[in-house]
Amino acid sequence: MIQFDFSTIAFFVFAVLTLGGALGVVTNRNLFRGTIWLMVSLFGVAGLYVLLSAPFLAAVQVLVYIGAIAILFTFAVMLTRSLTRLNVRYTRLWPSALGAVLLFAMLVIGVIWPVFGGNELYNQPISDVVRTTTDLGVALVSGEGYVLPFEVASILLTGAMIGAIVIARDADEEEMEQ
Amino acid sequence: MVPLSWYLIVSAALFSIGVFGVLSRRNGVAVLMGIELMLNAVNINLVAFWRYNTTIASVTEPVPSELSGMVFAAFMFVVAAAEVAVGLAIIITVYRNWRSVIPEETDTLRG
Amino acid sequence: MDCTGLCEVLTQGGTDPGLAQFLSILLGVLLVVTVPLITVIFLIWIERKIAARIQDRLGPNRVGPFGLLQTFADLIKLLAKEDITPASADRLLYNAAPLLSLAAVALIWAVVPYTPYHVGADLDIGALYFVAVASLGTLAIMIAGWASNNKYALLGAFRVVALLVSYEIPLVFALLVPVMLAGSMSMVDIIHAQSGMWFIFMAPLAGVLFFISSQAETGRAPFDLIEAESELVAGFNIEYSGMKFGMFFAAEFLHVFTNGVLITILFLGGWYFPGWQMPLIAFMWLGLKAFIPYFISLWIRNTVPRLRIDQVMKFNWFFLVPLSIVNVLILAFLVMVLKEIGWVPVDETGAMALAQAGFIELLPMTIVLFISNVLICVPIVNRLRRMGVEQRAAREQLRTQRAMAAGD
Amino acid sequence: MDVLNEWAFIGVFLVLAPILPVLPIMGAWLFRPKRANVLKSQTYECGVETVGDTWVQFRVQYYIYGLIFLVFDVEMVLLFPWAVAYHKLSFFAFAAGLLFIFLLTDALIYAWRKGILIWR
Repeated sequence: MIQFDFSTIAFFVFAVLTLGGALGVVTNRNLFRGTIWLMVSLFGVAGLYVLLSAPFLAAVQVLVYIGAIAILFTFAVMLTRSLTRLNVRYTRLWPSALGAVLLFAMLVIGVIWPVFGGNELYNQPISDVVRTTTDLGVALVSGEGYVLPFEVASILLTGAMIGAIVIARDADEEEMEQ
Repeated sequence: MVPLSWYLIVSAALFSIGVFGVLSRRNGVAVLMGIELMLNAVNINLVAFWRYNTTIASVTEPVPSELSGMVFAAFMFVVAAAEVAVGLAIIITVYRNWRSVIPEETDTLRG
Repeated sequence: MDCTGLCEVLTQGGTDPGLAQFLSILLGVLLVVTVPLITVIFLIWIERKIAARIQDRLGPNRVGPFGLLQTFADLIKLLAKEDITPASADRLLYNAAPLLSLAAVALIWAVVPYTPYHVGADLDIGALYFVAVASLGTLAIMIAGWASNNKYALLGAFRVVALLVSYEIPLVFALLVPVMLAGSMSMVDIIHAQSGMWFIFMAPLAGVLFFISSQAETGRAPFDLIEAESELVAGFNIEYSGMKFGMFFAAEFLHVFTNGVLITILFLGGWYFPGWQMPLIAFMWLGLKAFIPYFISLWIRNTVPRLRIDQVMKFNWFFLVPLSIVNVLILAFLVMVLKEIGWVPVDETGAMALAQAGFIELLPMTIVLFISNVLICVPIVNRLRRMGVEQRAAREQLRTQRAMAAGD
Repeated sequence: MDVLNEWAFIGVFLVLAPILPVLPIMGAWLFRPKRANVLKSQTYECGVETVGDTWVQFRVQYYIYGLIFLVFDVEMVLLFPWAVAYHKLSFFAFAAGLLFIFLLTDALIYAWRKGILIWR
């Protein structure tokens, strides 16, 4: 059976944070609080990354989500202020709840448990060797690695930034005219 | 050590909650939050499979493919950020034009 | 897991290994977390003294010798202050924000290497860790502003967050430079890489950029829009009173000194005292050097007037951000070229390794990088001066025109 | 495993760091006067009655700053590994990094020329 060491306890803590936060996001009426719950959830995900020996991703998760995306969400919530107090929270509440539960059951019973559950192969990582950020950097910009996606990511970001500015600026100019 | 399946279960649960959020919420921003949850569930899966399933050829000389999980997760951040940036910009603009953030109500383009 | 020091002693004493390890970690954390919390009490005194001297005053001098106990008196006063939570506030978030604000700064100290042998946690992503943790502080301000349910608080929080977020870009770009030179994000490795030469000599521009943007991150003058008293009543913490206000206050004071320590580690060689590696000397040496950026920060704070928000934003987006990007690119290019020529010390695999080189070996590389930095600065400073002169002339012209119009 | 040991430290720190500031607040709770009244707990606006909604409508400008920051922050996700690995990379990698930053600066130059970055 599984022995209860640090990493197991930590796993449960972070799993609870992740799922609890996620439930907070989908049930909260107040969108600002929803954003905070989202951050709790994503913080839990960062903890899971640490347990999976990807601390770089964990730091990036905190940096990008809590540092930037949370701020963006709160700005958006304030910019569309009526959002903070909604009378109608859900449409199709029960069908979608049922759908989500069915999806989860299907994933666990249909895929995860039969394929990975009893399999001794997946109880431990195959190797104790942990790849560092340096290796990641080498892989990202080496010719036989991921240099093309690396540049494409830059183009995607540029496109997203210009696109979002163009879209948001329209609203800004209308505001100025009024 | 925690077995791989536990991570997968957490990830599946997170994904389902995200799906629930996307389907049930009326609000554009809340829908985007649900999408974020789903993207993160996918990311957990990517990293977990990478950690438990990668055969490491040699300790000192890493082959790029041995980092696939981390690299994919890093690119997921880029995608998530782009999605949030554009998605929220659209919601803000829609709100300014229609005074509403409920996706079903902004159907001017419908024929 | 390894088990050394206290953990080993406890295990030999018959304690369960897991528990012993947990206890030793807990003790370590308590030690590390008390250092900043004790420091902040004296920092407040030091800062008030320095500010007083700059403004030609005496500063606190009544309570205790040289007013040393003034902070404790203030603490007791704060304890006895009524703590009002506005009726319309979001109670949970309202109370959580000051805690998060102080915790965000205290958490940075977990990766600070105090001496060669004492470091809280030597994370191999240390540099990124502290940026990530510091961003929690930004969120805390946002939460405080929103949860107060006050127009001015929210408006203040919005402005501050826009400011902090903007200045984080040059901060992170400047941070890339020591990381690139050291080839690691671990704070310990970055210090070791400076054993031959401090990074401030190799990349003075990055150091200055880091200093300026970290000054903005703390919200101190000339970037003190956080409490632009004349414009925003008091900024995001307007509704806070008593000890909770004290928490924001302490976080700010601590943040300034933390930045000093970070600059010391990243650019001024950390605890690395030439010759000696005694823990106590190393610790003092770190503190002594951390005092240099700290003092400059206070000096600026007490002598420079506050800028308007549009000026602050313009300074960042049209000056700091482009400069920091160009700086990183030029440094990367020069390092690559110097490596080709063979002026950069390399290890047996051909990778750059500054930690293994001495002062003399690093000298040619340092001189080239230093000169390149100066060369970047010269046209920029010239341009700035020209812009300043033009603006002053335009204002002068406007004034004479007005005077003429009034004369008619 | 010893990597996780370092992180156990961070984990304990993470729990303790918010708890320690609670202590003085708790201490204050013991000493401070607790005489709340309706006037005191009103929103603080210099004694004037609050006019209108608290959540006043904000300018899109704030969002645009946040947006540009987000893009640069995400750029860091890919640039930090590049910088960390830089000491063992070749000239090709420098070119890749240069192109990467150059492409992103495009967007910044666009925003610059459109005058979006000027605070109004």
